Amino acid sequence: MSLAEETSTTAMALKNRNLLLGGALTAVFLGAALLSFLWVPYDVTQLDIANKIKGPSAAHWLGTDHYGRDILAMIMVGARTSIAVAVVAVGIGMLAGVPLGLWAAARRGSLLDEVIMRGNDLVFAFPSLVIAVMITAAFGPSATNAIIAIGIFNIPVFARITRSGALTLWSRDFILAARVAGKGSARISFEHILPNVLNLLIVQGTIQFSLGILAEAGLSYVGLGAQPPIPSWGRMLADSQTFISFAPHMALFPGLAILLTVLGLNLMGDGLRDLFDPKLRRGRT
Amino acid sequence: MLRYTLTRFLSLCLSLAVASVVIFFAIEVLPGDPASIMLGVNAQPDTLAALRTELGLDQPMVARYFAWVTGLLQGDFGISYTYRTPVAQMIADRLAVSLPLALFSLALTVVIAFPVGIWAASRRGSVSDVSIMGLTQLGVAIPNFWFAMLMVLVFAINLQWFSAGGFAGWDAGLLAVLKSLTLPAIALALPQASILARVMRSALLDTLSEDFIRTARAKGLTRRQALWRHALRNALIPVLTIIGMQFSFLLAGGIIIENVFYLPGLGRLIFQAISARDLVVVESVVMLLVFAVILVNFLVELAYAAVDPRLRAR
Amino acid sequence: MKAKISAVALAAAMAAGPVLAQDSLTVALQLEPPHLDPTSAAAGAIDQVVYANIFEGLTRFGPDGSVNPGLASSWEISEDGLTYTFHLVEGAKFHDGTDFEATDVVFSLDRARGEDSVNAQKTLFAGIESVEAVDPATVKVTLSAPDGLFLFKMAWGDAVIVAPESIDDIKTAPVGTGAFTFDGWVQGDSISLAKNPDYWGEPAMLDAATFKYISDPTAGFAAMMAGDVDAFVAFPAPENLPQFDADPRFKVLIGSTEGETILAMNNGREPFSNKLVREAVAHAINRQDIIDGAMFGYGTPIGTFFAPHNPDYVDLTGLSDYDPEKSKALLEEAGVALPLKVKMTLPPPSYARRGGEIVAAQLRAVGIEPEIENVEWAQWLENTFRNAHDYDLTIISHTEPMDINAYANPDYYFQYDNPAFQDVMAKLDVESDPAVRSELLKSAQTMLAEDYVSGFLFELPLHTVAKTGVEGLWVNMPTQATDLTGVYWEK
Amino acid sequence: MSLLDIRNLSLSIHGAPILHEVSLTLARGDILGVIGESGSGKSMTAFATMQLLPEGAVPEGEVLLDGVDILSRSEREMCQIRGRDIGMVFQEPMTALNPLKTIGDQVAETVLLHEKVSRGVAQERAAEALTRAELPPEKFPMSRYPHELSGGQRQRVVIAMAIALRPKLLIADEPTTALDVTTQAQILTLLKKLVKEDGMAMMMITHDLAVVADMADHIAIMQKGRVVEEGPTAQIFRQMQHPYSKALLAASTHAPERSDESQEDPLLEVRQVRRTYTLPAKKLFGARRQIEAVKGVSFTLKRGESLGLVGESGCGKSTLTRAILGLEEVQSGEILLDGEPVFTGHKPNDVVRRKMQVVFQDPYGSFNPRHKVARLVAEPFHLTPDVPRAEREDRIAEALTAVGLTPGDAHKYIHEFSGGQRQRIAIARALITRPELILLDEAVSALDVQVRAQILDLLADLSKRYGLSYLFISHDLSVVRTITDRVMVMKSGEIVEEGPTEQVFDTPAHSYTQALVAAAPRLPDDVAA
Repeated sequence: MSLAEETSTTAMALKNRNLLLGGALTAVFLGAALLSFLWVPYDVTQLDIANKIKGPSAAHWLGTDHYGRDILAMIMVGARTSIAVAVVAVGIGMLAGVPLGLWAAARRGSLLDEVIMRGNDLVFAFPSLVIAVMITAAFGPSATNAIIAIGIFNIPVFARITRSGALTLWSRDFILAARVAGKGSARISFEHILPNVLNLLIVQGTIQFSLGILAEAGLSYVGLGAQPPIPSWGRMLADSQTFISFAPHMALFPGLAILLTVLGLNLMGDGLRDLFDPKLRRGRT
Repeated sequence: MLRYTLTRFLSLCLSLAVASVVIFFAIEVLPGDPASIMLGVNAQPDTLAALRTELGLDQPMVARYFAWVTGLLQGDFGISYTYRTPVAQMIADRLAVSLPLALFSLALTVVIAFPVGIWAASRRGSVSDVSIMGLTQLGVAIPNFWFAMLMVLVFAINLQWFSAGGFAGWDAGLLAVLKSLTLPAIALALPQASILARVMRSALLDTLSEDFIRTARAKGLTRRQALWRHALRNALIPVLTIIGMQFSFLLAGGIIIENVFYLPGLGRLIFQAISARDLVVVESVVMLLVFAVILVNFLVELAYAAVDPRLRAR
Repeated sequence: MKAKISAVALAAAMAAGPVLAQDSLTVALQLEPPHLDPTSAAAGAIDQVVYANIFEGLTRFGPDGSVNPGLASSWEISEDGLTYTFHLVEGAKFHDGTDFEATDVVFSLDRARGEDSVNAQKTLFAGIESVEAVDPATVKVTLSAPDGLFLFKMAWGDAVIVAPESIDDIKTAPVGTGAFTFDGWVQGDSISLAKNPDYWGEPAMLDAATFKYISDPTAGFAAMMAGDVDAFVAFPAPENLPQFDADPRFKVLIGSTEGETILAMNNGREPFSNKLVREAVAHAINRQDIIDGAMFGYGTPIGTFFAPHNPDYVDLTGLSDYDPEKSKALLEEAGVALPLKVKMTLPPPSYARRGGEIVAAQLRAVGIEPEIENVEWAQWLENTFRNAHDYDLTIISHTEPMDINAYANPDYYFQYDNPAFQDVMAKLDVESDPAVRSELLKSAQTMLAEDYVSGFLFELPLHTVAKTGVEGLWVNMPTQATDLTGVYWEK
Repeated sequence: MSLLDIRNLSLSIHGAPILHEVSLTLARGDILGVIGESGSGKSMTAFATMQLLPEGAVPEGEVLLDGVDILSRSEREMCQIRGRDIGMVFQEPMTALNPLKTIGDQVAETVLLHEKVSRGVAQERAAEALTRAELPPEKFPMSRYPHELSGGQRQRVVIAMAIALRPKLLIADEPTTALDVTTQAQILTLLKKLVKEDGMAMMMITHDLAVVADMADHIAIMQKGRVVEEGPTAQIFRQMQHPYSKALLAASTHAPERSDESQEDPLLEVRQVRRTYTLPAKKLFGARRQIEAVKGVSFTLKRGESLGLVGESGCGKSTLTRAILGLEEVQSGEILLDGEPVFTGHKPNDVVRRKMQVVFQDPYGSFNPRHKVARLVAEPFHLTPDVPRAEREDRIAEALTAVGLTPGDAHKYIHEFSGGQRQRIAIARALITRPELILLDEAVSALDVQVRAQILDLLADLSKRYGLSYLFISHDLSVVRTITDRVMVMKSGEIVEEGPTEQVFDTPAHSYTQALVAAAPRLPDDVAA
């Protein structure tokens, strides 16, 4: 029975086109980022002004940019930046948001719950991009500040989803059983609630991850993200803007990199949701 | 209903009060002295001091907060440090661009998303459903400023159908306004429409799996009738929530798109104001945006009650 | 098919738009002014709109940088060089209809040098002892010491003549004596001017002019290409110039500015207080790569802080030729630990951002590792320029004319304190003999180059893109101005 | 000729077979009871008749309505048949109505769909249908929304919708399962009346033999997608043929062997317990409303006794249960276990609580799906931190063995077990701290009859072996009757009657108890089990 159930999960995962395609795209970019630590076609800190703005060729598969840097290498190293920013921003959101959500759910209906949720609403009410601009304007543009700005807006997202997931769990009998066993709400939250909202968090984490990549690209595009010489997809796009009419490859490839990565993550998120969704797995009843 | 409305309204006021404190003090800690930025490279210390007094920057922070809030309540947003004109007027001028743009793109969003979402939900699993959903995935993933760049290249520079940017002003006529707002509105609407279409579809599918749809079908309603008469309104609550969030996003989120199309909107105003440390403007615009979001949320919640009799009863 | 045709027709109709008469001009500029009073802020963006168009001074700059008569048609200088008697033009009126008289000059100059003046260039007026109206058409200015540059100073945008009647609203509704009147301001978008029918001099050839603000280079390119604007003064993206040049619809004017673009080094603190390190930096820099990479080939290399088009310019680029080996040797001689970590602060203009990236890469090749920090103007002014001087390296273009004397100020952000240089500058201040002045200027240039005070990169070019048929635009920018009084459409 | 004739109906969903050659007939004016445990295919048979099948379902065979094969009808034709010729009533009245439309509109929609009449006429017809469903518009305005009605009332709206056009066939899929006993009786009476009035045929689907015993003319018993036995009701009950039917009937009437082991000293004492909830005010600035869920309840449970607590939903029995378990503090009164209070100060007293465990209703929701059985069963050890680790293993094995599982099951996950096995694990979890009292909160209500019988046997056995006392909380009178020594009847937060089980059921004193007992469906006395 156990084996059967597991194979059916694997089988479902394999049948899930979203998950496969999304996972593959994500893997490509994760792979590119990892590979860039070991090998890149060209050093992205070395400028080669003589070879600037060259279209794709055998020497430079995706061409060169306005300083003669290799665009493939820039995209590979840029993937590192995007992924690092998104991962840490999602991490900040989870580390702060999940406990808040668990706490609010454990004290559901109380003043504390109300304060946490209203606080969430308030953060949501702030225009995130504007605040990100303000944070980076105040503390200087950098990848770190971009992370903080994006991370702050991830907190209420995770708090909210954790709370709503936890609330349905709190009405379940196994929570009652744990309470009968004398366990306190903190312990129940971590022992019973957290593992059961993990699916939700993974799915949401994937989505926020992709949003983080888009946000980083947007911030870098307006010059508030990672600073040179660290390559970043958004800044590559910003740099390429004035060249777009005669060297479209400079804008095309980083744009596609963002598009495909975000697409991959979103597809994967959808696929995971399908995989985890109890509605589709109600075989047992 | 009255109670529901009033409690919502009270929470709206409270949120605004908290937001005003957060905004004011957060912005006041921004490094950079507005006076020295205005006077530039060769300013003399005595000149600077004179200007600081003139701008009221020598007052203590708390006093300035209360002056600011009192002003806001009376509709007086203060005087811009850099432009030396009333902030309210500046915001009104910028809203004349940002609001139509937000509404235009929201309208586009809804006009695209509703039929697409309903179509996909009613043909769940079909080839058209799968391909439409694939397209919306692309729409969600595409960075809108990149899309805007490509559109400018094709439609403004190569085909010259639309303006590459700028805003001629309402005096120039509706055609001119449409010419300058169409591309930005499309760039803003595309990802939002994709998101909304997906929400619409999944909300509909959720509703379609509810028991009362089965009841309706047992009465003899066709699948289509059940969808239009019973599912759609029930699916509206999540959709309304998203529309509310999107409007707020569109109002503020044009910041990058306004830069691409050099539209003199709120987003660019705030960008300029932050660079120039024009704190009064930054505070007021952020406050306005937060107010808009909170107000829209309030209206959305009232709209829930209009849709759902269970909330009306409260 | 029918639907398709109508769609095309609609698009065509939208593209056509209103047909503009050829007597108005839309000029795009990058930076919008905060307000329109040139006498109370340093923003060059204000002068770009109002200088010569709305406001005029006693003297004015010509397109070549020469100082010409303005509202003063002629003047006499006393023997001792202390008294200037200006004879004002006749029949000049302010746009509000009030007459232009000597009292207006007195008001303007007294206001600019007064105790509570907020004039950004107060030093221009520091030498004035008194200003008096001899009669309605004559003004006498007395200086405390002879000043060879006084007429030059009076040509600045900060020294224009304003009227007491309209001073209160000057920031939003400027009233001057110029050939154009202020017509309206859509903040964030454009400022419009109209022809002044009652102008005292040669009237403007355009009926109306609009300054449109486009800060984003791409948007600027698109706007030009789409025909939304007629000209773009100081076009920010040199990489697009070949396209305009190749397009018969456009022409590209390449001129000079007073902008010496330098890699400023903080002489006041380690490691750049060490001349050897500064020299190493100078030799690590490949000017041609910077000009090619950041300016796409536009720009004249400079070896000191002086505009190459100035007759007194000395070419000292040989002192700091590109020689990375020598650079490494100098660093070794200086005894600094490599890699040498320093901070490079970059303000927003693309010459700085791009130039900075290239310079950083070049420095990295010899073992200096600059950490780039891109900042807004606000932070740059605050942290780098004004008080804190909290920087190691920065790239900036100094666009004021004849500003070599900045190096004489030990408190300036260069933190360069050389009494010999200060002495030269002091002599220059009181010297009015052209030959001696030239010698002094040349020796000052050499001192700066030999001290490697800054990395001298290039003279900022001025790129103006205009539709074919637009004539009379300034090619060079001797001061921050967009003088439209002589601009016309070629029929 | 019969009205409905199902011939050799087979059905598969995504290739998985669900029904195997099901054949059923139903004549006009007759009621056919279709009985089966979960997964027997009884509901699928009904949905196949309506042609409202889930995606991927492929039916084969024939479903003849008035001699015409429904399976060959197009979807468009089916839409005309549904609601007009066949009406259907569903199990879950709470979710069967569109929450955003008034009940009048929802009933009128049936009329508007099938007849070209004006809105006004349709509303009149709806009013008539609602009146027939005993929800007269004078008392229940048609402008009401579903959330303003109780479950029973909502079920009447669903019935009104189904019978508005006087269809030939009414299909009722477990129409009373979600309702209280008294409401169930009323709905069943209503359905019977409507069938008689209209000369309708009704297919009544249920898992409960007793429900159909005194209303169905014919009975069909289904098991695993097959009809195993079919015939007139009286005949079926008297001479069952198929072993499965026999087993089913036996389980329905099964009473575990047990004896009254109660001693005199009290184990659980509940004294004057009150519990009120504060609800937000209905009007702005109005007084906050107080709901008194438990109004001064007192009783004593003796050591070794099995005490029943019976009541319909909302009577306060859940609140009382939570108070006894120490999950919620009460406003006044005392709850003593073995002479010690469950609450000391404002904290639950763990030392006391370890003597008391609980088994819940839902075998699927009672366990954290991410933990293994060993960890699930060991959870109450939290109350007894002094039990050493080595001993815990043994105790887990012992508890699992005691409930009929093997110690090896400790290393499996909960999804690997069936509903009945899960309930055994729940009991094992309750046994682990060696408690003296186990609260059984609807512990067998969600189980199929045969499994229920086994669990009841197990409970009786454990009580004997470990000297356990039970507080058996249930809405199901027949179950309470078989397993308790003494029973209390609770209504509106008060205990209205208390006494030895036999006495209370045979000669109920309180009018409410009388109504309850009368409403409970009962198998015929002369069944040949």
